[in-house]
Amino acid sequence: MNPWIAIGALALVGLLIPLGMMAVSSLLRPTVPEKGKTATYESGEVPTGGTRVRFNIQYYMVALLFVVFDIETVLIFPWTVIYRSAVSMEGVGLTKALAPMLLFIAVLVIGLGWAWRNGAVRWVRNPDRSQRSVERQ
Amino acid sequence: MAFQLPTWMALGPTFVLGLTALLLLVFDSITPNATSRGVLSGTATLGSLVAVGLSAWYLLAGTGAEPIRLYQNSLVVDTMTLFFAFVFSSVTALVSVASYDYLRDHSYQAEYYALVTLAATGMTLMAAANSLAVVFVSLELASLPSYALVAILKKNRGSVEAGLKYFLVGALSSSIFAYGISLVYGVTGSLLLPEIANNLAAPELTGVLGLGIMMVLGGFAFKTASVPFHFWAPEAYEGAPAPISAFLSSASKAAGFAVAFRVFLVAFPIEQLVTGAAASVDWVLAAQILAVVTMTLGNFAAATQDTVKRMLAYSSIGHAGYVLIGLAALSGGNNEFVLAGGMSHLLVYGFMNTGAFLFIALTEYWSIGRNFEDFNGLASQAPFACTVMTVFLFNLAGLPVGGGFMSKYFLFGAAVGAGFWWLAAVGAINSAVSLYYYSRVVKAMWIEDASGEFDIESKPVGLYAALAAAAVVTVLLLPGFGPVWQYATDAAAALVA
Amino acid sequence: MWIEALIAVTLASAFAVFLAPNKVAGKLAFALSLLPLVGSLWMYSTYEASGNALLEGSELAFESNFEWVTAGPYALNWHVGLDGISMPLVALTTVLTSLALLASWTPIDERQSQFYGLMLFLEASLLGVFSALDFFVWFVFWEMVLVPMYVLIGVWGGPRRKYAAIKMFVYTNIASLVMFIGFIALVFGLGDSVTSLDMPAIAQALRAGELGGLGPLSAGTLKVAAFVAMFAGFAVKVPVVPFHTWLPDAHVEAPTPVSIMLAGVLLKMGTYALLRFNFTMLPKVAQNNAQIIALFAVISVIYGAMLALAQSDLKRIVAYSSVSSMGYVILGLVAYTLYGMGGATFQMVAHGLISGLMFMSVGVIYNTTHTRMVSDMSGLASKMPFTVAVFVAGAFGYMGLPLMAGFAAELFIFLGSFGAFAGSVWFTAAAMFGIVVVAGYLLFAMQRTLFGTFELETDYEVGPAAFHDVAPLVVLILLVILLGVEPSIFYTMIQDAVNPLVPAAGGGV
Amino acid sequence: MTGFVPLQSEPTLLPETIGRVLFGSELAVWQEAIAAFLGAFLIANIMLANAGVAGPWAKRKITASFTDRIAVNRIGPAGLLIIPAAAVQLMAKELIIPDGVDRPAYDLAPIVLASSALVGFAVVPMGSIFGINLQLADPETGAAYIFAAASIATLGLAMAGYASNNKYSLMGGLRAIAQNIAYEIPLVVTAASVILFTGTLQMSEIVAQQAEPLVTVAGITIPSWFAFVNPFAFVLFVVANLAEVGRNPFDIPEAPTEIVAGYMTEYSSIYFVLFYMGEFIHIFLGGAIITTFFLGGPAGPVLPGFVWFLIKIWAVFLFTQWARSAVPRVRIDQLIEIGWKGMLVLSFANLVLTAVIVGVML
Amino acid sequence: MVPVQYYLLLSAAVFAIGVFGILTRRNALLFLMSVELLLNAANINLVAFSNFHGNLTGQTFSLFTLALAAAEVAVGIGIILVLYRNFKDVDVTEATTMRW
Repeated sequence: MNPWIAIGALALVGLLIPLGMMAVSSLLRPTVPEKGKTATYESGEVPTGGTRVRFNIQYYMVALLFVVFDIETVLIFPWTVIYRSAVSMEGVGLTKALAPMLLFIAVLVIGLGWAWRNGAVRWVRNPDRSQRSVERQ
Repeated sequence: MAFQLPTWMALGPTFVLGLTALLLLVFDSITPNATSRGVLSGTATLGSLVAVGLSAWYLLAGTGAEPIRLYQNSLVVDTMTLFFAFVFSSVTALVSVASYDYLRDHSYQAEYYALVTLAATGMTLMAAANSLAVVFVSLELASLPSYALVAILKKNRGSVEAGLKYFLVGALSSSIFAYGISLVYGVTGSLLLPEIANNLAAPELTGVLGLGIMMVLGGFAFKTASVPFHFWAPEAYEGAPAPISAFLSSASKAAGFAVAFRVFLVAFPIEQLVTGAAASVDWVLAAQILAVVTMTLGNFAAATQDTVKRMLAYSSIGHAGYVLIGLAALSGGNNEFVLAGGMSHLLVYGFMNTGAFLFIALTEYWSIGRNFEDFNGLASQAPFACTVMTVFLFNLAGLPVGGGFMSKYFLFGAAVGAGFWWLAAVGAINSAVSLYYYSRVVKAMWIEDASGEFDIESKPVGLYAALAAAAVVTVLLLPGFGPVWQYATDAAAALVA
Repeated sequence: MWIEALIAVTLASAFAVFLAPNKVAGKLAFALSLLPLVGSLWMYSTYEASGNALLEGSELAFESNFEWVTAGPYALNWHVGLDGISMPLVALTTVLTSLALLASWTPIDERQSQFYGLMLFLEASLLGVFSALDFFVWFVFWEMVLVPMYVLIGVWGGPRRKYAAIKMFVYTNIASLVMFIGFIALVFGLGDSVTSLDMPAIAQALRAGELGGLGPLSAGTLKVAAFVAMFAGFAVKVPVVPFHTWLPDAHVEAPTPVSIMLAGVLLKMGTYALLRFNFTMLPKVAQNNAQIIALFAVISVIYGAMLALAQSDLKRIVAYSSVSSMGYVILGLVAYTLYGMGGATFQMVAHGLISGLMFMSVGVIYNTTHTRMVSDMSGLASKMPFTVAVFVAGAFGYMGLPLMAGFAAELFIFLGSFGAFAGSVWFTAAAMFGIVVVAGYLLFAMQRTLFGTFELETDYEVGPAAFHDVAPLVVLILLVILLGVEPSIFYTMIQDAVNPLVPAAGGGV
Repeated sequence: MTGFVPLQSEPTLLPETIGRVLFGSELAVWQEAIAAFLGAFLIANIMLANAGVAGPWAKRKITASFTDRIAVNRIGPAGLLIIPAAAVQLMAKELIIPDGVDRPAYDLAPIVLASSALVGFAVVPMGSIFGINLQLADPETGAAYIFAAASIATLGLAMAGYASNNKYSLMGGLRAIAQNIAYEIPLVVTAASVILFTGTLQMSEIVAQQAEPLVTVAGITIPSWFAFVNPFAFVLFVVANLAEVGRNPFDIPEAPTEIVAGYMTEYSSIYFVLFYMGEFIHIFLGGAIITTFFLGGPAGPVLPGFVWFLIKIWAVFLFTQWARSAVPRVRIDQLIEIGWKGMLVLSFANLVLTAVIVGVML
Repeated sequence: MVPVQYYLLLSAAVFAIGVFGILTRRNALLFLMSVELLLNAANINLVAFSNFHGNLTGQTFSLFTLALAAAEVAVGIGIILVLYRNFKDVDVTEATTMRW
């Protein structure tokens, strides 16, 4: 039996259950429209300004780091799967199985170290570091 | 030789460049606040010079005479690989030296040099790629740092805009390239170039294959700034910091051609696809059309520009058109000659065009304007730099003051020899047009009178050194064209065979 | 090794002058230019060669041949040597350069070191053009000539110098490319029978009829196509009407010494190349189409002369008359007769000297009067009698007065071409009519400007020119007369080199 | 076409068992689908039940015990009837949709969150009870699948935070993303170190390999659960998992004292239920992953496998609740620094060390 | 088993959607998403053909494509961010300090 049929079935069920709960709820619940209810909640105060606030740039830096590193895990995973059999395989051995990945991880770590030292994952920046982005012209 | 280097050392230039990039990042990680321009620029230069030396040594020692196949044949080191590694690392060295001055007040110094050397790593890998997978990965390795480099002047609108446009076209074309690869893979069931050729014997899905090949061609067109993916080039070259323009227009373009030569000749052999009995996918014809359109568009657009940098940018498209002759004249039975013409032109172009852009870098360093008129009378202030620039420009135009003359005429001669005299004729007309716009710069520098005072406070050592080196090599390539041609022919022979 | 030494010394002088301070550049350049001059004279005196450089059985003077680049199946060699055609032109180049340098002292008053350096660089390139026997080496020098010429006109020229310079530059460059494609197509058409771009080898293979087809072109078509391409390419340099339009502009705008070089030597490159390539390598095509080529020549003669007649600028008059004179050369060459070809080659030298003389004297007049307009001046003879006398002598040389070099040359040409074109005498007759026109306009111009009462509105002092201005004129006029009286100085060797080309002399086609 | 049919692990999977009962031994595709659907329904309801017990009741009880209070003791025995009561109460509440929300995303977010947690269970080997193996599917790439499914939740959080048109929600959404992605990599890299031992991504295989005895001390055989084999990885994984499921000390996306309820601020009624329930299922999914990767899956003496499985995931749940009560919340900057500077480096070190040890020991 | 042509059709459709997005949208982020679609179309092909040919080359390569797509996005978003800072917009047609 193809396992993906079962997985698809669970996905379907996983969708149907919330939808079903929503349907039941919509039958049960009252609807009393009122202007005040639909205001944005700001701890009971009158909402000020829009929600599209400017947020810390670090969120973006982290996301960027993640995109790169997460994808690298994609490349690590196949290696972990074959690693044991590769080590014991004729003509491959420990060095040939391990060294490339060590190199790969070393490059990653150098990249991480660089990002670390240059403040990519530092939430609060020292004022003097902002000098670095002053450019000519 | 007393001892034998391990075979993986055949990729020495690539490793050296890659390690240099990592070393630069480590430097920057150790002291992120201190910006020691000398150390950074020196490291990048030294690294690329070592790569130059390695590739030259390998060439001389005949390392690539018998292709060294690595990693299950997905990389191959032959004469062409080393030939282009020499080009890339030379350009990298020149650019690194020149950037010492150009970047004097800029931020992101270490990143800059690291990205340059990383891109160079990708390029050397491109020249060695023998599998479409490696082609794609190395192409991206060369492209991604380039996008960032173009936009590295974060506060400069031109630079950012250039980076954006370069990136957008690049992303688009690389995805088209990937799709093309997937189609080729679908038809042939392999990504290794020789195996693709083997499996082409009876392609059942000719249409799909043709589409795939055209898409792959499109990917190369982007990298080489050829029509139809040339739109980025003028913008990117104009907006980017001038050393980066030099790097992109020389090394990056050469890399695109290197990999295009190998892919098309090895994976899609002419005998099978173009001239064979079951001729189906005439990519040579496509290359012919691209060559003619590219060189004409590039040269005529260059002739109408107001700014020197943009003129050089368009002229670089024109030169891509010339080199495309190397692919376009392939079915004429003079393949070795034609290919070698393209390759040697790329080598010479690497020096002369880099030099020309570095001169632009010098003028930007001096804050001289961008228009032709702004160069008026510059020769009276900076005679050496202007002499050198004149040498580069006349070389680009194909006048015999250096190797540019040789390579261009060898290329045209090869095209004629292959029976494509019309290609050479179109090239000749374009060459004449190019003479017009190149001489405009010469005219401005030497003939026109200065309209105002130049504010030249210093003669930057690094830029001058890079200019001088590029000029000396360019000029020496006229009498010394023999070895270049020899290696280019060897490289081409290995591909054609 | 003498030719290499000649070129190397000239190049080295060029660099030395380039680096010299402005004040001494002129004198230094002149002094250094004497080295190649003496060298070429020495070479002339020890010259020993026979036959045509490109054909079998020739003995070349000062020949040397080294390997340079191997381009695919073709070896490019450094091959230089002199025969009876090139030796006079080499001598002409060195002589004219030295004199032109001398004539530059007065008019060139800024950026001297660059000017004189470029002049010497030009000389080196020209020497290379005339002595190279390998196509690629020849082509390198051929193109190299353009670079100094462009800058010389562009920087030191007249008011419209930029336009003139770029026009010359682009025109001649296109021409070179067309020629290049034509020639290379020929070489590839020869297939395996040649293994180098050596001109003698190619010429001999072509004459032996080993040309095959190339791509879609059959051998016959290829021959004609290549001939046309090469002819068109060289015609621009010569220039032949209708490819001449760059020349008057260049001449008018160029400073006097550059004009001297342009008219005296550069134009000869075109005819020299025509002789070497078209008429030596593809004689059959040339002969089969002799009438058409002769027609071009005659049109050049007449049209050039007519245009000269319509000019009011002295320099323009001389410039257009050059077009006319070069028409004679082509007419003589295409006649394929002993006298025709010999005379044409002799005319190259003679015209080099005479046109140099004319431009130089116009220059001297201009230096003094600051105008070249015929209508502006009259009666110069009373103010600067010596210069005027030389000018008159030169003009008579132009008209082909006996005892002058031009007479001998034109006489040979007419003798050789009369009846050469399938018995048609009309071409020669028409060309002769050109002489009448030349005489007409020169006499007219002289009468207007030189004689009568002096009339010129100018702020400048009009008087006799300086010694260093007049001295080259004297040297030139003496040389012109010497060649007129004793043409055999060059004619013997020319005839020796040309004979193998002429069917009647057993040269065969 | 060979090579891509997954290995059939020995105990028949749940859908097949159902299929055999319903249709016999040879199944057509539609029959398979029906059987799979029934099995999926069963599994989903088991997890829903778990979440239902955990959310309104167990969570409160546990927290109360930690803080020495009494909680939910009014309705039913030990207050257990609070579960249906709360369900009815919440479903019957009015749904308030604030002004300016981005409607499709606002509606989709709770569904995505809830269902993404559910679909992860498709490959979890839950052990058998009454001879029925409660595992829906066992693809070769199970481990990759389960991490993929678990991380879809981040998308739901982002949608909720962005669509709510509320500053708190936006902040919460951003924090949720920053946190999830910061700990995703240590989590996956640590899991990779387990894969180094197993050499397969198939969940049943991973479990099977942990059945081998590791050492026998005084007659007690310690199985080679990876928690014992590689305790370092286990600790890393558990910590990273805490952050993934957003419990203290890593609960800053909700951080009620700072940003009300984070991305859930503007949700009410059934939408809130879905969020709430989804989070709990998510905790159990994390528990299931830990159980499978480090605690020998459903293995255990005497009791049936499924019971052991439940015990283990509830143990993980208990641990999260303990952490919630015992550990103070970190700030966002601390969170990021712990993630990127601590966890990531440690997980890489762990991976390399494991690789070296595995390689040398072989 | 699903015939390989169907996958080809699917990927062609995805590719077409991507191209449509590129041609019609001026928002740089949407452009990026469209490019991702193109790359994923290639991935579909690669995986499908890998299955069809019975070798793993295509699947392996699709992993690389994924990784590169991610790296591309990382660089691209960085550029778009500085674009926004300079031009206050992410409309790709806004940035026109240079003429074409």
